Amino acid sequence: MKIKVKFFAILRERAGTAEVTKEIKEGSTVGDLWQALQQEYPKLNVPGIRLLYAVNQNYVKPENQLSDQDEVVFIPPVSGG
Amino acid sequence: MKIKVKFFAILRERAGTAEVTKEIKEGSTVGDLWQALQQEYPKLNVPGIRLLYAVNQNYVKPENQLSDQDEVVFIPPVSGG
Amino acid sequence: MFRITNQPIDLQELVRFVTDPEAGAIATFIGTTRNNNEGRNVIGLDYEAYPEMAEKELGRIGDDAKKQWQICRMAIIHRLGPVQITEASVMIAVSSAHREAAFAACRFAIEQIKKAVPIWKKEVFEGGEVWIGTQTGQPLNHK
Amino acid sequence: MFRITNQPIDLQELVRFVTDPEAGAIATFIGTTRNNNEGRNVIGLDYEAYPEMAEKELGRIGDDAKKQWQICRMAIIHRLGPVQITEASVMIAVSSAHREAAFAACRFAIEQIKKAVPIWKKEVFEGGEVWIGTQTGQPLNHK
Repeated sequence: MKIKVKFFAILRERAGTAEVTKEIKEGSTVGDLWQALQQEYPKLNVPGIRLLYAVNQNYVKPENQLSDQDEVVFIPPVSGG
Repeated sequence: MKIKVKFFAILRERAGTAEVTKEIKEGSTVGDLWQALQQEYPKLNVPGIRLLYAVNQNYVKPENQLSDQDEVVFIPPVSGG
Repeated sequence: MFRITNQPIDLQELVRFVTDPEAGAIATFIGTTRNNNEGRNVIGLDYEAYPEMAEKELGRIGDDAKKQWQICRMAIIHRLGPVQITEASVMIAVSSAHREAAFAACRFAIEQIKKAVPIWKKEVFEGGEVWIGTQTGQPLNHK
Repeated sequence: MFRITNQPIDLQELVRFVTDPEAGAIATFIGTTRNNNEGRNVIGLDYEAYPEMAEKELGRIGDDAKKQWQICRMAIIHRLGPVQITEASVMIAVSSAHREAAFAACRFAIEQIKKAVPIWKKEVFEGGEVWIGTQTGQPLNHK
Protein backbone atom coordinates (compact mmCIF):
# COMPACT_ATOMS: atom_id res chain seq x y z
CA MET A 1 0.00 0.00 0.00
CA LYS A 2 0.99 3.62 -0.55
CA ILE A 3 1.56 6.00 2.35
CA LYS A 4 2.10 9.72 2.03
CA VAL A 5 4.76 10.91 4.49
CA LYS A 6 5.35 14.58 5.28
CA PHE A 7 8.42 15.89 7.03
CA PHE A 8 8.60 19.08 9.06
CA ALA A 9 11.22 21.13 10.86
CA ILE A 10 14.37 19.21 11.75
CA LEU A 11 13.12 16.03 10.04
CA ARG A 12 12.40 17.92 6.82
CA GLU A 13 15.92 19.29 6.89
CA ARG A 14 17.40 15.88 7.71
CA ALA A 15 15.38 14.07 5.03
CA GLY A 16 16.15 16.76 2.49
CA THR A 17 12.53 16.63 1.35
CA ALA A 18 9.14 17.75 2.65
CA GLU A 19 7.09 14.86 1.32
CA VAL A 20 7.58 11.32 0.03
CA THR A 21 5.27 8.51 -0.98
CA LYS A 22 6.36 5.21 0.50
CA GLU A 23 5.30 1.74 -0.56
CA ILE A 24 4.89 -0.54 2.46
CA LYS A 25 3.30 -3.93 2.99
CA GLU A 26 -0.24 -4.52 4.35
CA GLY A 27 -0.50 -4.59 8.10
CA SER A 28 2.47 -2.31 8.72
CA THR A 29 2.33 0.02 11.69
CA VAL A 30 3.49 3.60 12.06
CA GLY A 31 6.54 2.24 13.89
CA ASP A 32 7.33 -0.09 10.99
CA LEU A 33 7.13 2.82 8.59
CA TRP A 34 9.54 4.80 10.74
CA GLN A 35 12.02 1.92 10.71
CA ALA A 36 11.78 1.66 6.93
CA LEU A 37 12.27 5.39 6.48
CA GLN A 38 15.33 5.39 8.69
CA GLN A 39 16.88 2.78 6.38
CA GLU A 40 16.26 4.99 3.41
CA TYR A 41 17.15 8.30 5.13
CA PRO A 42 19.74 7.50 7.80
CA LYS A 43 19.95 11.15 8.81
CA LEU A 44 16.39 10.95 10.17
CA ASN A 45 17.88 9.25 13.18
CA VAL A 46 18.37 12.30 15.40
CA PRO A 47 20.08 11.23 18.65
CA GLY A 48 17.83 11.61 21.68
CA ILE A 49 14.82 12.92 19.79
CA ARG A 50 11.37 11.92 21.01
CA LEU A 51 8.77 11.81 18.30
CA LEU A 52 5.01 11.88 18.25
CA TYR A 53 3.10 10.25 15.43
CA ALA A 54 0.16 11.56 13.45
CA VAL A 55 -1.98 9.74 10.92
CA ASN A 56 -4.41 11.82 8.90
CA GLN A 57 -3.85 14.77 11.26
CA ASN A 58 -4.56 12.91 14.48
CA TYR A 59 -2.07 11.80 17.08
CA VAL A 60 -1.72 8.01 17.22
CA LYS A 61 0.50 5.49 18.95
CA PRO A 62 3.35 3.83 17.02
CA GLU A 63 1.46 0.52 17.11
CA ASN A 64 -1.27 2.08 14.96
CA GLN A 65 -1.83 0.05 11.76
CA LEU A 66 -1.70 1.95 8.52
CA SER A 67 -4.15 1.93 5.63
CA ASP A 68 -3.54 2.65 2.00
CA GLN A 69 -3.34 6.40 1.23
CA ASP A 70 -2.83 7.39 4.86
CA GLU A 71 -0.98 10.63 5.49
CA VAL A 72 1.69 10.10 8.15
CA VAL A 73 3.73 12.73 9.96
CA PHE A 74 6.52 12.10 12.44
CA ILE A 75 6.32 14.99 14.83
CA PRO A 76 9.49 16.28 16.47
CA PRO A 77 9.10 18.02 19.85
CA VAL A 78 6.76 20.93 19.20
CA SER A 79 7.89 24.43 20.10
CA GLY A 80 5.14 26.81 19.06
CA GLY A 81 4.08 29.79 21.12
CA MET B 1 -8.10 75.63 60.22
CA LYS B 2 -9.50 75.21 56.73
CA ILE B 3 -9.97 71.79 55.17
CA LYS B 4 -10.89 71.16 51.57
CA VAL B 5 -13.36 68.27 51.30
CA LYS B 6 -14.17 66.57 47.99
CA PHE B 7 -17.14 64.29 47.47
CA PHE B 8 -17.36 61.54 44.87
CA ALA B 9 -19.94 59.08 43.60
CA ILE B 10 -22.77 58.39 46.02
CA LEU B 11 -21.45 60.91 48.56
CA ARG B 12 -21.27 63.63 45.90
CA GLU B 13 -24.86 62.93 45.00
CA ARG B 14 -25.94 62.84 48.66
CA ALA B 15 -24.08 66.04 49.57
CA GLY B 16 -25.37 67.77 46.46
CA THR B 17 -21.91 69.23 45.92
CA ALA B 18 -18.51 68.00 44.74
CA GLU B 19 -16.38 70.17 47.01
CA VAL B 20 -16.67 72.23 50.18
CA THR B 21 -14.24 74.07 52.39
CA LYS B 22 -14.85 73.31 56.02
CA GLU B 23 -13.60 75.29 59.02
CA ILE B 24 -12.66 72.95 61.88
CA LYS B 25 -10.72 73.39 65.10
CA GLU B 26 -7.01 72.55 65.57
CA GLY B 27 -6.31 68.94 66.47
CA SER B 28 -9.39 67.55 64.77
CA THR B 29 -9.15 64.13 63.19
CA VAL B 30 -10.58 62.80 59.95
CA GLY B 31 -13.25 61.09 62.02
CA ASP B 32 -14.16 64.38 63.71
CA LEU B 33 -14.50 66.02 60.32
CA TRP B 34 -16.82 63.26 59.16
CA GLN B 35 -19.01 63.75 62.24
CA ALA B 36 -19.18 67.50 61.59
CA LEU B 37 -20.05 66.99 57.93
CA GLN B 38 -22.82 64.57 58.76
CA GLN B 39 -24.38 67.27 60.95
CA GLU B 40 -24.31 69.67 58.06
CA TYR B 41 -25.31 67.16 55.35
CA PRO B 42 -27.48 64.54 57.04
CA LYS B 43 -27.90 62.66 53.77
CA LEU B 44 -24.21 61.72 53.86
CA ASN B 45 -25.21 59.08 56.36
CA VAL B 46 -25.71 56.16 53.96
CA PRO B 47 -26.93 53.13 55.94
CA GLY B 48 -24.41 50.30 56.03
CA ILE B 49 -21.75 52.10 53.98
CA ARG B 50 -18.11 51.43 54.83
CA LEU B 51 -15.84 54.33 54.04
CA LEU B 52 -12.12 54.68 53.54
CA TYR B 53 -10.41 57.98 54.24
CA ALA B 54 -7.84 59.85 52.20
CA VAL B 55 -5.82 62.93 53.15
CA ASN B 56 -3.86 64.60 50.36
CA GLN B 57 -4.41 61.55 48.12
CA ASN B 58 -3.18 58.96 50.58
CA TYR B 59 -5.25 56.49 52.53
CA VAL B 60 -5.24 57.23 56.29
CA LYS B 61 -7.00 55.95 59.37
CA PRO B 62 -9.89 57.95 60.84
CA GLU B 63 -7.71 58.84 63.86
CA ASN B 64 -5.38 60.78 61.54
CA GLN B 65 -5.01 64.40 62.69
CA LEU B 66 -5.68 67.07 60.13
CA SER B 67 -3.56 70.08 59.20
CA ASP B 68 -4.64 73.39 57.74
CA GLN B 69 -5.27 73.20 53.95
CA ASP B 70 -5.48 69.42 53.92
CA GLU B 71 -7.54 67.85 51.14
CA VAL B 72 -9.83 65.18 52.56
CA VAL B 73 -11.90 62.64 50.68
CA PHE B 74 -14.32 60.12 52.15
CA ILE B 75 -14.09 57.14 49.89
CA PRO B 76 -17.16 54.96 49.36
CA PRO B 77 -16.54 51.31 48.41
CA VAL B 78 -14.57 51.47 45.19
CA SER B 79 -15.89 49.65 42.14
CA GLY B 80 -13.50 50.35 39.30
CA GLY B 81 -12.47 47.77 36.75
CA MET C 1 1.94 54.37 31.89
CA PHE C 2 -0.75 54.66 34.49
CA ARG C 3 -3.61 56.97 33.75
CA ILE C 4 -7.29 57.68 33.59
CA THR C 5 -9.03 59.09 30.57
CA ASN C 6 -12.41 60.23 29.34
CA GLN C 7 -11.78 58.77 25.90
CA PRO C 8 -12.17 55.22 24.58
CA ILE C 9 -9.04 53.24 25.43
CA ASP C 10 -6.75 52.07 22.64
CA LEU C 11 -5.34 48.60 23.33
CA GLN C 12 -2.64 49.11 20.70
CA GLU C 13 -1.30 52.06 22.65
CA LEU C 14 -0.82 49.92 25.75
CA VAL C 15 0.71 47.04 23.81
CA ARG C 16 3.11 49.38 22.02
CA PHE C 17 4.07 50.87 25.37
CA VAL C 18 4.95 47.53 26.94
CA THR C 19 6.68 46.11 23.86
CA ASP C 20 10.26 45.37 24.81
CA PRO C 21 13.06 43.41 23.11
CA GLU C 22 13.67 41.60 26.41
CA ALA C 23 10.03 40.42 26.57
CA GLY C 24 8.79 37.07 25.30
CA ALA C 25 5.28 37.53 26.67
CA ILE C 26 2.61 40.19 26.90
CA ALA C 27 -0.54 39.58 28.93
CA THR C 28 -3.43 41.99 28.69
CA PHE C 29 -6.75 42.34 30.41
CA ILE C 30 -9.76 44.31 29.22
CA GLY C 31 -12.73 44.98 31.46
CA THR C 32 -15.87 45.48 29.37
CA THR C 33 -19.43 46.51 30.14
CA ARG C 34 -21.65 43.46 30.08
CA ASN C 35 -25.35 43.54 29.34
CA ASN C 36 -26.47 41.97 32.60
CA ASN C 37 -25.56 41.97 36.26
CA GLU C 38 -27.23 40.13 39.12
CA GLY C 39 -30.33 39.58 37.06
CA ARG C 40 -30.63 43.19 35.90
CA ASN C 41 -30.59 44.23 32.24
CA VAL C 42 -27.73 46.67 32.17
CA ILE C 43 -27.96 49.65 29.83
CA GLY C 44 -24.51 51.04 30.57
CA LEU C 45 -22.00 51.97 33.24
CA ASP C 46 -20.86 55.42 34.27
CA TYR C 47 -17.45 55.74 35.92
CA GLU C 48 -16.22 58.47 38.23
CA ALA C 49 -12.82 58.82 39.90
CA TYR C 50 -10.88 60.87 42.37
CA PRO C 51 -8.48 61.54 39.52
CA GLU C 52 -5.18 62.55 41.13
CA MET C 53 -5.38 59.78 43.69
CA ALA C 54 -6.60 57.18 41.19
CA GLU C 55 -3.55 57.70 38.97
CA LYS C 56 -1.29 57.60 42.01
CA GLU C 57 -2.83 54.31 43.14
CA LEU C 58 -2.53 52.83 39.64
CA GLY C 59 1.17 53.73 39.71
CA ARG C 60 1.47 52.10 43.11
CA ILE C 61 0.02 48.89 41.67
CA GLY C 62 2.75 49.00 39.04
CA ASP C 63 5.42 49.48 41.70
CA ASP C 64 4.02 46.63 43.79
CA ALA C 65 3.89 44.33 40.76
CA LYS C 66 7.52 45.09 39.89
CA LYS C 67 8.53 44.11 43.41
CA GLN C 68 6.77 40.77 43.14
CA TRP C 69 7.46 39.65 39.58
CA GLN C 70 10.19 40.07 36.99
CA ILE C 71 8.29 42.18 34.54
CA CYS C 72 9.59 44.42 31.78
CA ARG C 73 6.88 47.06 31.43
CA MET C 74 3.33 47.69 32.55
CA ALA C 75 0.49 49.96 31.53
CA ILE C 76 -2.96 50.57 32.98
CA ILE C 77 -5.57 52.93 31.57
CA HIS C 78 -8.98 53.34 33.19
CA ARG C 79 -11.78 55.14 31.44
CA LEU C 80 -14.24 57.52 33.11
CA GLY C 81 -17.72 58.63 32.13
CA PRO C 82 -20.31 56.52 30.32
CA VAL C 83 -19.11 53.15 28.98
CA GLN C 84 -21.56 51.32 26.75
CA ILE C 85 -22.12 47.56 26.46
CA THR C 86 -19.02 45.82 24.97
CA GLU C 87 -16.88 48.94 25.45
CA ALA C 88 -13.81 48.81 27.68
CA SER C 89 -13.62 50.52 31.06
CA VAL C 90 -10.10 49.39 31.86
CA MET C 91 -7.13 47.91 30.03
CA ILE C 92 -3.96 46.45 31.52
CA ALA C 93 -0.88 45.28 29.63
CA VAL C 94 2.21 43.66 31.12
CA SER C 95 5.33 42.40 29.37
CA SER C 96 7.92 40.03 30.79
CA ALA C 97 10.66 37.68 29.65
CA HIS C 98 8.58 34.63 30.60
CA ARG C 99 4.83 34.29 30.55
CA GLU C 100 4.24 33.38 34.20
CA ALA C 101 5.17 36.87 35.41
CA ALA C 102 3.06 38.66 32.81
CA PHE C 103 -0.03 36.62 33.66
CA ALA C 104 0.46 36.96 37.41
CA ALA C 105 1.07 40.71 37.34
CA CYS C 106 -1.87 41.32 35.01
CA ARG C 107 -4.19 39.39 37.29
CA PHE C 108 -2.78 41.15 40.35
CA ALA C 109 -3.40 44.55 38.74
CA ILE C 110 -7.09 44.02 38.07
CA GLU C 111 -7.65 42.62 41.57
CA GLN C 112 -5.91 45.63 43.12
CA ILE C 113 -7.84 48.07 40.96
CA LYS C 114 -11.07 46.58 42.26
CA LYS C 115 -9.87 46.86 45.85
CA ALA C 116 -7.90 50.04 46.27
CA VAL C 117 -8.23 52.57 43.45
CA PRO C 118 -10.74 55.39 44.06
CA ILE C 119 -12.91 54.79 41.01
CA TRP C 120 -16.64 54.14 41.19
CA LYS C 121 -19.17 52.83 38.74
CA LYS C 122 -22.82 53.61 38.59
CA GLU C 123 -24.79 50.92 36.86
CA VAL C 124 -27.67 52.16 34.73
CA PHE C 125 -30.14 49.34 34.27
CA GLU C 126 -33.70 48.95 33.06
CA GLY C 127 -35.68 50.54 35.85
CA GLY C 128 -33.03 52.44 37.75
CA GLU C 129 -29.44 53.07 38.59
CA VAL C 130 -27.14 52.15 41.45
CA TRP C 131 -23.61 52.87 42.68
CA ILE C 132 -22.07 49.40 42.66
CA GLY C 133 -20.69 48.25 46.00
CA THR C 134 -22.41 50.92 48.02
CA GLN C 135 -25.42 48.98 49.20
CA THR C 136 -23.48 45.90 50.11
CA GLY C 137 -21.50 47.78 52.72
CA GLN C 138 -18.54 45.43 52.23
CA PRO C 139 -15.73 46.26 54.59
CA LEU C 140 -12.55 47.49 52.95
CA ASN C 141 -9.21 47.40 54.67
CA HIS C 142 -7.09 50.42 55.26
CA LYS C 143 -3.78 50.17 53.48
CA MET D 1 -11.34 31.64 15.23
CA PHE D 2 -8.38 29.28 15.23
CA ARG D 3 -5.86 29.70 12.51
CA ILE D 4 -2.30 30.01 11.36
CA THR D 5 -1.03 32.74 9.09
CA ASN D 6 2.08 33.96 7.33
CA GLN D 7 1.17 37.58 8.03
CA PRO D 8 1.74 39.75 11.12
CA ILE D 9 -1.10 39.12 13.59
CA ASP D 10 -3.57 41.89 14.34
CA LEU D 11 -4.58 41.94 18.01
CA GLN D 12 -7.60 44.11 17.22
CA GLU D 13 -8.95 41.40 14.96
CA LEU D 14 -8.89 38.88 17.79
CA VAL D 15 -10.38 41.30 20.30
CA ARG D 16 -13.16 42.26 17.91
CA PHE D 17 -13.87 38.59 17.35
CA VAL D 18 -14.26 37.78 21.04
CA THR D 19 -16.18 40.96 21.90
CA ASP D 20 -19.56 39.88 23.23
CA PRO D 21 -22.34 41.74 25.05
CA GLU D 22 -22.41 38.94 27.65
CA ALA D 23 -18.70 39.40 28.42
CA GLY D 24 -17.30 41.52 31.21
CA ALA D 25 -13.72 40.42 30.68
CA ILE D 26 -11.30 39.78 27.86
CA ALA D 27 -7.89 38.25 28.57
CA THR D 28 -5.27 38.17 25.86
CA PHE D 29 -1.82 36.71 25.53
CA ILE D 30 0.84 37.67 23.01
CA GLY D 31 3.97 35.61 22.54
CA THR D 32 6.81 37.77 21.21
CA THR D 33 10.32 37.11 20.00
CA ARG D 34 12.81 38.10 22.66
CA ASN D 35 16.38 39.12 21.99
CA ASN D 36 17.99 36.44 24.14
CA ASN D 37 17.50 32.81 25.09
CA GLU D 38 19.63 30.64 27.34
CA GLY D 39 22.55 33.03 27.02
CA ARG D 40 22.36 33.33 23.24
CA ASN D 41 21.83 36.61 21.40
CA VAL D 42 18.76 35.85 19.36
CA ILE D 43 18.44 37.41 15.91
CA GLY D 44 14.99 36.06 15.13
CA LEU D 45 12.72 33.02 15.13
CA ASP D 46 11.41 31.10 12.16
CA TYR D 47 8.20 29.12 12.61
CA GLU D 48 6.99 26.13 10.63
CA ALA D 49 3.79 24.13 11.07
CA TYR D 50 1.96 21.09 9.87
CA PRO D 51 -0.79 23.47 8.84
CA GLU D 52 -3.97 21.38 8.62
CA MET D 53 -3.23 19.59 11.87
CA ALA D 54 -2.09 22.73 13.66
CA GLU D 55 -5.41 24.47 12.99
CA LYS D 56 -7.29 21.36 14.04
CA GLU D 57 -5.33 21.20 17.31
CA LEU D 58 -5.89 24.90 17.97
CA GLY D 59 -9.62 24.30 17.57
CA ARG D 60 -9.40 21.37 19.94
CA ILE D 61 -7.82 23.65 22.53
CA GLY D 62 -10.84 25.93 22.15
CA ASP D 63 -13.23 23.00 22.60
CA ASP D 64 -11.34 21.78 25.67
CA ALA D 65 -11.35 25.28 27.18
CA LYS D 66 -15.10 25.61 26.66
CA LYS D 67 -15.62 22.36 28.53
CA GLN D 68 -13.61 23.57 31.50
CA TRP D 69 -14.60 27.22 31.85
CA GLN D 70 -17.62 29.37 31.17
CA ILE D 71 -16.21 31.41 28.34
CA CYS D 72 -18.01 33.42 25.69
CA ARG D 73 -15.61 33.37 22.75
CA MET D 74 -12.03 32.47 22.00
CA ALA D 75 -9.54 33.18 19.24
CA ILE D 76 -6.01 31.93 18.58
CA ILE D 77 -3.79 32.94 15.68
CA HIS D 78 -0.29 31.58 15.28
CA ARG D 79 2.13 33.10 12.82
CA LEU D 80 4.53 31.14 10.62
CA GLY D 81 7.77 32.14 8.91
CA PRO D 82 10.32 34.61 10.26
CA VAL D 83 9.29 36.59 13.35
CA GLN D 84 11.62 39.42 14.31
CA ILE D 85 12.48 40.64 17.82
CA THR D 86 9.39 42.24 19.52
CA GLU D 87 7.05 40.83 16.86
CA ALA D 88 4.27 38.43 17.83
CA SER D 89 4.33 34.74 16.99
CA VAL D 90 1.02 33.94 18.67
CA MET D 91 -1.99 35.79 20.01
CA ILE D 92 -4.81 34.42 22.12
CA ALA D 93 -7.98 36.24 23.18
CA VAL D 94 -10.73 34.92 25.44
CA SER D 95 -13.89 36.64 26.59
CA SER D 96 -16.08 35.60 29.51
CA ALA D 97 -18.71 37.02 31.83
CA HIS D 98 -16.29 37.00 34.77
CA ARG D 99 -12.54 37.47 34.64
CA GLU D 100 -11.45 34.21 36.30
CA ALA D 101 -12.56 32.12 33.32
CA ALA D 102 -10.92 34.40 30.75
CA PHE D 103 -7.58 34.35 32.57
CA ALA D 104 -7.67 30.59 33.15
CA ALA D 105 -8.62 29.70 29.58
CA CYS D 106 -6.04 32.08 28.13
CA ARG D 107 -3.32 30.53 30.25
CA PHE D 108 -4.52 27.04 29.40
CA ALA D 109 -4.39 27.84 25.68
CA ILE D 110 -0.77 28.94 25.62
CA GLU D 111 0.31 25.95 27.71
CA GLN D 112 -1.49 23.56 25.35
CA ILE D 113 -0.05 25.25 22.27
CA LYS D 114 3.42 24.63 23.64
CA LYS D 115 2.61 20.98 24.32
CA ALA D 116 0.43 19.63 21.57
CA VAL D 117 0.20 21.79 18.45
CA PRO D 118 2.50 20.75 15.58
CA ILE D 119 4.36 24.03 15.22
CA TRP D 120 8.13 24.34 15.46
CA LYS D 121 10.46 27.24 15.88
CA LYS D 122 13.99 27.52 14.68
CA GLU D 123 16.00 30.02 16.66
CA VAL D 124 18.49 32.03 14.65
CA PHE D 125 21.15 33.38 16.98
CA GLU D 126 24.56 34.95 16.66
CA GLY D 127 26.69 32.05 15.53
CA GLY D 128 24.11 29.53 14.47
CA GLU D 129 20.58 28.25 14.44
CA VAL D 130 18.72 25.50 16.26
CA TRP D 131 15.31 23.81 16.24
CA ILE D 132 14.09 24.53 19.76
CA GLY D 133 13.21 21.46 21.80
CA THR D 134 14.90 19.01 19.48
CA GLN D 135 18.20 18.60 21.26
CA THR D 136 16.64 18.29 24.69
CA GLY D 137 14.78 15.16 23.68
CA GLN D 138 12.05 15.97 26.19
CA PRO D 139 9.45 13.22 26.24
CA LEU D 140 6.02 14.28 25.07
CA ASN D 141 2.92 12.35 25.97
CA HIS D 142 0.63 10.85 23.43
CA LYS D 143 -2.82 12.34 23.60
